[in-house]
Amino acid sequence: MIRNDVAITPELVKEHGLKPDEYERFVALIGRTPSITELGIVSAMWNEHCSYKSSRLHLRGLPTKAPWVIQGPGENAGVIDIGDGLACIFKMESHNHPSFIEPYQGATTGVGGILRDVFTMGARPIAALNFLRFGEPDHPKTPHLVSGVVAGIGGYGNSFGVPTVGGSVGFHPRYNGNILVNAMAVGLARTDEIFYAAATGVGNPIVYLGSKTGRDGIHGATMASAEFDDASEEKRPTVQVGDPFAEKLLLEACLELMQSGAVIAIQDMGAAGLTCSAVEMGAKGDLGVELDLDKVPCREEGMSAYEMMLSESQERMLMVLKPGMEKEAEAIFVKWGLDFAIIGRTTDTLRFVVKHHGEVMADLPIKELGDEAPLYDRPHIANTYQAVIRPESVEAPVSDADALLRLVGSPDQCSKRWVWEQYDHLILGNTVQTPGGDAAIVRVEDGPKGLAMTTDVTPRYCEADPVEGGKQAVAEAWRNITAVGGLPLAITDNLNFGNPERPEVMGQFVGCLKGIAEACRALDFPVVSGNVSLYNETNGQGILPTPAIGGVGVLENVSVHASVALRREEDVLVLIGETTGWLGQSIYLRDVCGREEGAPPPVDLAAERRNGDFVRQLIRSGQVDTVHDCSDGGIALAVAEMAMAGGIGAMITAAPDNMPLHAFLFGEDQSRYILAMDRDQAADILYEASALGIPAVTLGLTGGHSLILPGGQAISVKDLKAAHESWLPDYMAGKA
Amino acid sequence: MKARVTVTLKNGVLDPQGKAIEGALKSLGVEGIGNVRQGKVFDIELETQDQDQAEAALKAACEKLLANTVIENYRVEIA
Amino acid sequence: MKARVTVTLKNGVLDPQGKAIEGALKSLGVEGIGNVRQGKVFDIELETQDQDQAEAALKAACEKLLANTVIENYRVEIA
Amino acid sequence: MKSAVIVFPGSNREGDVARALAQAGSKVEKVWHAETELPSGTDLVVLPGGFSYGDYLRCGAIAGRATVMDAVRAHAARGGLVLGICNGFQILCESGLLPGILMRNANLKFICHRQFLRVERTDTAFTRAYDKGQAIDVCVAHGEGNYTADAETLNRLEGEGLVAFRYSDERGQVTTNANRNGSMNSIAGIYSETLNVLGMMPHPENLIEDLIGGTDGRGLFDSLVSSVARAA
Ligand SMILES: Nc1ncnc2c1ncn2[C@@H]1O[C@H](COP(=O)(O)OP(=O)(O)O)[C@@H](O)[C@H]1O
Ligand SMILES: [Mg+2]
Repeated sequence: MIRNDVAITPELVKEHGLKPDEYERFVALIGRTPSITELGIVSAMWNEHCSYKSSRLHLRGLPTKAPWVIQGPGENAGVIDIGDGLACIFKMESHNHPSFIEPYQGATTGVGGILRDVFTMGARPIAALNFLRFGEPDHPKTPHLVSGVVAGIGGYGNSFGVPTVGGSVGFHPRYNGNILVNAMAVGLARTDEIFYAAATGVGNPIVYLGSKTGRDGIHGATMASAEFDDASEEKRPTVQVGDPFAEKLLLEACLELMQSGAVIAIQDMGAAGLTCSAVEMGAKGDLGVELDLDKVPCREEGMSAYEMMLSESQERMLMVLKPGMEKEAEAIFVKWGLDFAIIGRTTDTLRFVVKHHGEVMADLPIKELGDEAPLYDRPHIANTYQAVIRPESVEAPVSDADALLRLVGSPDQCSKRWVWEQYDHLILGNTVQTPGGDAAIVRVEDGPKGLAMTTDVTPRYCEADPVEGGKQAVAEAWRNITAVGGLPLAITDNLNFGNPERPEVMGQFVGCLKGIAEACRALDFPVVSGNVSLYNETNGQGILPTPAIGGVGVLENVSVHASVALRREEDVLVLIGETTGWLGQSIYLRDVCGREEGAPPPVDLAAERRNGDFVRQLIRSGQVDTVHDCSDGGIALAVAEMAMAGGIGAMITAAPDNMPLHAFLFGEDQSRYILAMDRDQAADILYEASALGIPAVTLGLTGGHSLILPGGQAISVKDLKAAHESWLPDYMAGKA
Repeated sequence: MKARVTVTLKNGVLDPQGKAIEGALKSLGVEGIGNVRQGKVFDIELETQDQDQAEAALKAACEKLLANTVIENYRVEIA
Repeated sequence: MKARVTVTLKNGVLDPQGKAIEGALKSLGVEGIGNVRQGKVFDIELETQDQDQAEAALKAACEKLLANTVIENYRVEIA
Repeated sequence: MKSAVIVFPGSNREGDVARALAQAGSKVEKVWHAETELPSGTDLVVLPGGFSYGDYLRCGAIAGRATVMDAVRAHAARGGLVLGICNGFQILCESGLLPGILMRNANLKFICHRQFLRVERTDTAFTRAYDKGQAIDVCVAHGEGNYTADAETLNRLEGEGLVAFRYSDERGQVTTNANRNGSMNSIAGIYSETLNVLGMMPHPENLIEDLIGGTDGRGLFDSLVSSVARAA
């Protein structure tokens, strides 16, 4: 039990993660020494995680508007109009630090938090995705972290009842001490039934809903913003435990209550629990908030005001109700077996007042807690750019076929089936494209519309050139949606970086954001929600800059789409987009030659858009049903993936005369797609492309049981598949 | 030699299972049940006859696998 | 009053989880571990002070819910 | 035909099965677990997939003792049709309507994948639209589907032909590889002695459309609708 009158010492201030000047700023703001509860509140509000103090300035540069954007960043999740009176609501969020400490619970509570963000706005979640990065496979902790995180994501989503339809998994030594666990949720609501966090009306009841409050994760939000050191394992008890069952009930109860018309405003209790949710509701609505903590349902005895205000117990919500509707609301929550308590009211004082046992434990100016939070323009230095590597200067493999076989079975490029088979990706009966394609496709209700979704970023590109890497991440998400026939509409981002107090890291952050913004503008692909995770750094070693992009697009008629699997023998393979044999920062250079070097492939955003629009049009008009974008591993890996998915071989016949063959096969030039279609179709399409000035060439033919490379080297599809499917299960079984 | 390892949740850690069971017992009309918390037991046969060796093996088993010491406590009894 | 209920699998019932744990311990290099079987414990707070009432309540809890008596045995200890 | 889909706290495939039933031509009513009676005129009771009560304690244990289960038992005793899918199968076992139990999958992991099943008999209300020995393509999504029973029960199930489906390959061959959760005798579903109660782990309700993976699941729902029509 922490008393409210403990003396505030500099040590205590430091333990709360506040810098001396930040504390001074707070004292000046309130004109007196704070109580411990007040110190706890401000430490939660002003830490990096809640206040975005290092990132806010730069986030302003992101484009957030488009005619179809209903709600951009700033609410629990972004909202876009997908037509027919329907809105798609989505967001991505990180749970990196907790997942490193306790992978199963860290991942579950990450999924729980993002689902709550989406259904808080009135949406029923229809899909989940995740973006994961682990340390190198040989690191002793990696298998344990992979197994715990994957089980945790599945454990929560499967029980909650949302299909987990896509994501990304990768390994790199730079994540050895800081793994990335980013979860994305996508929901659906009617455009006229969306709920927001801003409270309105003075004297309205503030209601606490969901599970009881315990001493979970106190300081959790602060932990998420603190760099790790070797002692951090001792911070363990701050880990929260997820209860997907309670969350499922909370979902049903909230949606039922929203239908009843009783809800004025709603906010989930995420990071910094009651503090953040209550302050945001009041501040956004220009109202004060008064809470009586005696009314808060507690799981443990003797909880102090400080603990209640900072607890991060999961599966809880805060609502402002229409006065007079309390009884009706309570009945719904009792039916679902959840706690319901009126714990406060809105006021016209613009103060955040917290009472406990009749005593005022905190009395703070509510708007200033948010608006006056520190804002830093941290020093940043631009990266030293790496030289462009000419294709001719990269050694050829002993055998192209062996190099390809090695790549399809490598940790980053192998099949992630072992992961997604632990996720229920079929529940709700609307999954048109399951994991394993370019973007997942989920039908909207009974159709005919569908949504395409994906998560992408290539961290090694971002490290080598943050601006190009930022552009590429957005472009790849846009391309993956396009490749299934979707019209890309908007993104959410999860900006994972190291310590922003280091100018190089801040330089990466600023650079990536610049690239992201540029690509979003050029592709009409605005940012509607997101999350920033900084201080992903252990003992001075930061992660690769990893701005994960979660993209969403729409298919007007979901039955007209494309997938990567070859469907027919004797189809012609057509390559759209320009090939220069760009091997800088390629997977080939890294995993075959052992060099992580060079400038990454640049993205020509105009070409990106032109090529993508062309491909999408071909899919939509029904001319093409087999498409794969070219990304890691270039043409060779893309064709191999198409062959493996369809169980049909292919022959690559195009051999360039202006670059080495391995550069042609493995180069990672951007904005490219491979299409399979019948002969007659191909002639028309090549003609159409050339008329539009879009680079398009015949790449080869489908058929047989092998993938045949120019020059005649062949690998059977069976061998490709064996290599592709075996690495991850073998590794997890301790055999790789 | 035989041993029993009991793994229980640390105080204050949420126990969704215990909570659900508590509710179910109430609705089944079992009277007088208060708080319920669920844990695990492992009945283990040991291949050694040496008490010290056995204790060391069990401790290693608990720390490495049986208990998630972030949120759980464990107790070892050798029969 | 407090009680602990221990639920274990009957002899002869296959325990995939116990088997897997056994295997995992071996591959983690924990030596000397033979057969492992996993069960459950429930730590229960009782609202009565009467021993007989408590026993009756716990028996009811086990029979009605806590144990699946087709495959599981249970044991009740009142602290 | 009228179907009652029972909804427990934590059920999550009730909508999926309702859609499949409606597509086959059944009226569907959702029934809350706290009800004491089934809607009048109920032909079929469905216990849907999900994680009733979070699957805490044992899968299906708490739901198996819910109030509404007395009504379900009475319905079954009258010869009424009962279908339990996935969590519903677990609930049927826990409530004593079917023998045996579903233990954790052999690899201790939740698994979601497409799976072939061999249809063991086609003279029941659930399978008349299939061919005997046909391999149907459905999906599984469970962490505890490892069917286990004592030798006596197993002998009885086999002897009386009460095994409804077995995990198989695409040609209907029952192989070890096809039995990923480790079920005894590759059992994926069983009938009650009177053949009016079926419990199965796989989800036929998720394979009812060409667009979403195929239509092999439809046969089960079509069978039910035509059986009820015939009996009327
Ligand atoms: N963690 C995961 N969860 C679900 N699906 C995943 C996960 N990781 C990878 N996948 C799926 O595997 C496929 C290949 O992933 P990736 O190589 O990242 O695709 P791309 O290069 O097209 O972005 C995608 O369909 C993706 O959704
Ligand atoms: Mg792709």
